[in-house]
Amino acid sequence: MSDKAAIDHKTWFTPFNAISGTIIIIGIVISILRFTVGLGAVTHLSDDNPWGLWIGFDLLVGVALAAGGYVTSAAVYLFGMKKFHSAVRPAVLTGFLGYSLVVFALTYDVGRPWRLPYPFIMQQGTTSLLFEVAGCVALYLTVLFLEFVPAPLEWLGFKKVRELAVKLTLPLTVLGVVLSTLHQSSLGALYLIAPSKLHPLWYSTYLPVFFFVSSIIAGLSMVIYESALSHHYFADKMDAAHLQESEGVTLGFGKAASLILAGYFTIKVMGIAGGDHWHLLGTPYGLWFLVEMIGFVALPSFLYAVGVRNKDVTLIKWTAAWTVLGIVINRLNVSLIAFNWHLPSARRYFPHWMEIATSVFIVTIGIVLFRFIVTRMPVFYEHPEYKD
Amino acid sequence: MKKERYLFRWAGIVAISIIALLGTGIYGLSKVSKVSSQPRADVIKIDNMIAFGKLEIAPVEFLHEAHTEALAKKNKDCAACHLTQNKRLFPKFKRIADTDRIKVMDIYHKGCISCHGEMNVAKEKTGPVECEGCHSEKIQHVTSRQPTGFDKSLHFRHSEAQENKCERCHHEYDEKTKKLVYVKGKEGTCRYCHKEKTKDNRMSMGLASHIACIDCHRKNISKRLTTGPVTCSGCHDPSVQQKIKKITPIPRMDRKQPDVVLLKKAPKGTGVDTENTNKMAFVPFDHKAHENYNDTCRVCHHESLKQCNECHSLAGMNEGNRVNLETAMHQVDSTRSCQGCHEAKQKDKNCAGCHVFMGKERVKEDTSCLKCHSAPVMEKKKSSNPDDEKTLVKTMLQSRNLVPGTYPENNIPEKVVIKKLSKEYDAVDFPHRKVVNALVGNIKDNKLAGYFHSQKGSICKGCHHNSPVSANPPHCGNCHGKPFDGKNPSRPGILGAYHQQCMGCHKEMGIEKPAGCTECHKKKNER
Amino acid sequence: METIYYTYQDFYTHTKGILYLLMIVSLFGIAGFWNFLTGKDDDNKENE
Amino acid sequence: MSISRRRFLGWVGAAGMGSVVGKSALAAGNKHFDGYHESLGVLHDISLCVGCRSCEAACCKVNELPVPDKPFTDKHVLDEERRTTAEAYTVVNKYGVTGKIGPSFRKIQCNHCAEPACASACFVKAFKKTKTGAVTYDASVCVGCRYCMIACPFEIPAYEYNESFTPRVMKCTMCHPRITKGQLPGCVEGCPMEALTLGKREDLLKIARERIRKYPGKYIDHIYGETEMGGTNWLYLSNVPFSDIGMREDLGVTPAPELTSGALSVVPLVAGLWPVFLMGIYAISKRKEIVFKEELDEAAHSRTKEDI
Repeated sequence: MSDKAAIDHKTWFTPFNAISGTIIIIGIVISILRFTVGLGAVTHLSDDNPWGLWIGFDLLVGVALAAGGYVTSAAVYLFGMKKFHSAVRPAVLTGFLGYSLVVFALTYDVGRPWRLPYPFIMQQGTTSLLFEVAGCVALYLTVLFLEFVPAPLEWLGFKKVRELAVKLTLPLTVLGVVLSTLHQSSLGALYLIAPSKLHPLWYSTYLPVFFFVSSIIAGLSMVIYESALSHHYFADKMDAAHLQESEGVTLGFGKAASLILAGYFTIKVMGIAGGDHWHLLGTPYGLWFLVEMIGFVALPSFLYAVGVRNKDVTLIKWTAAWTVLGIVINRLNVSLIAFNWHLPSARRYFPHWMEIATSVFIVTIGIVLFRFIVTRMPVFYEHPEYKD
Repeated sequence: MKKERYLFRWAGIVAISIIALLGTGIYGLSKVSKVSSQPRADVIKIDNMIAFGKLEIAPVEFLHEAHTEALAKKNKDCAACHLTQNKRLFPKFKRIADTDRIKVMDIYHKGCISCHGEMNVAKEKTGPVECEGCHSEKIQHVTSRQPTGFDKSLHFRHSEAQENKCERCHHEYDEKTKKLVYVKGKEGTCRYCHKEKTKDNRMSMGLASHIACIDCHRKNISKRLTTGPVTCSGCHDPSVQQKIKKITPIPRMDRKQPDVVLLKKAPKGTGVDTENTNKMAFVPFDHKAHENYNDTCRVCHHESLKQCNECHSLAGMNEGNRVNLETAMHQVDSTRSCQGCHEAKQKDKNCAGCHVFMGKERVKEDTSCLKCHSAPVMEKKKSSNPDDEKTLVKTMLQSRNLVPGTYPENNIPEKVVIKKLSKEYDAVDFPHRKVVNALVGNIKDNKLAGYFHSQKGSICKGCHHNSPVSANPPHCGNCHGKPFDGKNPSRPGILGAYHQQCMGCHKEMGIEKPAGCTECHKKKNER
Repeated sequence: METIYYTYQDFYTHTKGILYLLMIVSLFGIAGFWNFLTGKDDDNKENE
Repeated sequence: MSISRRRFLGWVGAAGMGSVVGKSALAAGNKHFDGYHESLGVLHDISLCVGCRSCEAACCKVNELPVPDKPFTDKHVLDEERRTTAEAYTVVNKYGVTGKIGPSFRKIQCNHCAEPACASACFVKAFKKTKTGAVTYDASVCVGCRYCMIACPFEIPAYEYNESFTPRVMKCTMCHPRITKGQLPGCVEGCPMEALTLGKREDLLKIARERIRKYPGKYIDHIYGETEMGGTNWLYLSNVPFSDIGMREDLGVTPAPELTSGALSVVPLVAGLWPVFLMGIYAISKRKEIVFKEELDEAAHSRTKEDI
């Protein structure tokens, strides 16, 4: 991607625009198909596999990877780690975009998207974990919007409104952490109702805890990973403070991620012990579980530690990418790979190419929006008029 | 700094190797282990070490005949692997007893590996010498080994060949002399002493039979006499078992057993039954006939071949495992009791059609009791001659009517038209007389069935159940009026009653026709 | 107005409904209480 | 508008303080719920089923479902294992069971759980356990999230994937409209073998036990559905092991709502205590900051003094 050309506004035809444009056009065509012909035309969803890639990736992975917002704002505003302040806005922006796209993706997946507010206005299915997820995601999206809103307000120059929004920072941060704790864990708890369908190595009564703890890891790793990418592509947008703090953020977050990964590994082992599933480790599913546990939990924990001890920022950045991949694998394992494991292979699910294309389309929209916003609004730098 | 980099390199190597190992593990698991498809009877699992505690390594799958054949080629015989004790070949490998863990293990390892090694040196085809070659978790051969039995036919052939010298096989253990002795007239089954597992000085059935049978057969072979098998498959291969010659009819085994017996509680004075409350009529029993129905005496008697009432008293006693006489004779789920065996016969194809529908109820007043309990109580006549008793029983048994009873042909409706169901389908022309004749024909040579169905109309009860026996039973619809009758929840409606009865009976009797709805009744709109 | 619940599901729906309302109330309540609790801290600081 | 308003008011009303106090006796933590008494169910005697597919035909007719390409009299359909779909609320499958002559047949449909997983999972309360015993579905509120299909341990609900604007979840209703009118469910009425018996669940259990007792050795001594997933209103009696006819015996006896109740019960705790905890941390970190600043000031102060 050649960004300089794009940023210069000299020509619209750049490789980035060409690729993203193509993806978006394909996405729009599929969207039309989806909303006119129905889910059956564009997905491989079936009665046995009611949830496919759009839930497994767009919802579960999307929400986990957008956890950077609450993790960073909590660290800075609640735990008093002021040295990470410059990381807050990019993280909150990613969170906000991430959640918006999750909701956007949901409109594709649910049968009658215009009824999405029904759980709140028509009948409240309060015993459903999904009700809780829906409520928290809706509220948290609002919270993220309010947390991010100072940036566009600064850009647009609405001083007074901005003042009001900034005053809300503390309660919003607290509310954000509460809501995130609830829905990140509840996404895992969604599967608690199906012990007969999810492979016992992944099913555990600790599932909500696993999901919550791994969401912190995902948030931390995403912030590191994203800052690495931003430094590569948007370095010219960053102010001195941001550039200066960046290494500290990477090291600090790497340290936290390493520690939490170790804790996550421990509770996962306890999950196996609790269910007495040791004997399953020798089965093919067990080996796959070990790949996830050793390759994507234990290994990154160790690599982060090595990176932090050596102050090796490059290693930490690569480890962050690896960890993010691990989170993706974990969420797909729970939702697709180890789900319905008892069914014969003919009745198992594999996504339709149009499902994959839609997911790519949504991710692309996210990148384009992110680029649009960071090239215009004060995200990587402090607005000169609003320096404290 | 250097140290750190070193650490990092190692971590990378370890991680990559773990992932690679797991990958190959998955690949390995996906390969299905090869199992030789041909089942054989000589697969022996050598897991003797289990006697000394948990196995440390997988047991060995040993093909006995592969070894006998290989040894035969080298002009070696059983003695190459088996020791002799009391001039008889001992089945265990190169030892008489399992002394201790290390010793037994050494015997196997030395015995097997040395021979395989020698043959390897001689460049001959031979077995493995490394651990995994023998100790494998995977099952490589499917076993077809089936336990073998000594049925009446085989017994007769053996006693004929042994010139009726029972002592050649039968023996008893004399506690005083601590020797095996033979007592004429007290021959029992081997299993009386030889149980499943060796205990004290009693060999297990497996050990005893392998010592006794194979040794005798081998001696006969050396004398060039015709004799029984000495290889595994000779006795244990199911297809070979089929080919064992059967004698028909088998002459009666003679152990001075009675022809007829009057089944009753133990007589007074034997100390078995103290109470004197037996009011039930005694049961005349055709012992000779029942010998023919069964393959071994053990089917009814336990191993000891004692009389029933020696162990089963009216109250139950320890010798009889506290099973009282009534239970011993009537226990339905036992293969030894009279009723258990007779009820099992109802599962025969010719009987199941009707009997499958008959629930097991404890009926208090039923004439069927008297079918067996027909002899008068003779307790009072203390001085009665046992021969009188025998004559009485014989006459009673001979006077039994063993022919199923039916109504005269013209009293049985030839055709019944079932119209009740003609909503979607036409009425059914039910060939009533044909069905009755088929049912009667099925059991006319069956003495047991004949005796229990000798009353006119009892065979009708197969379909016309729950109403008194009569030449004019009520219509089905009289009872099966409506489906899902809340007051009689287990009584089906007319639709269910017909379909359950007709189709259930056909299925149980293995009658394949009619197949499908339209073979009984045509669909209305299909005309 | 006494309602008898025959199924755990119905009973649970009922109690959860109340709990969700209580949760909203508690969030605002705690925020308010925090203000009440720390309200004078800032005054002190300013007074110093 | 009026509907949503009424519903909203209903919700608030139910949560009113008066009702909280009034119901406290019923809300005891260890209360045991027996389900609706006198609720109806169906007993399926698998030993009687002959695989004629009359139930499928009857179900299709009474529920006005689309008629399949292959007629219901076509027995070749039974050669492959099927499941319920949006076009078929019930299907019959054929199973070969070792040690038994001839095939066994099993009818599949919604089991109408006493504590339905679908109802527990639905976030708009579209599923409801009615007092007749049937679990009904209300398409007018359904959003189409399909969590019910994830939740159902019996893999029953199906979805109209090819419907673009009004997709519905489709499943057997136990012919709820018919049984409330006193009629038999379509399949029960259509079964020529009367392998299906409609009755009160309590009675059906008695009948099933009676049959097991009366025909020793014929039936497996277990009534499937008596305890599975907390019990179902559709019960099964079989002469072959349930696992041989594709019925899962590893579902356990825990009712579905209890599987998630543990996780859900933590939600109010998090909402109640998390803010307190977080504000506490904030206060501590702020206090540290102030102390740090004061020390810094003091140091600077003393330094200036020294300088002087």
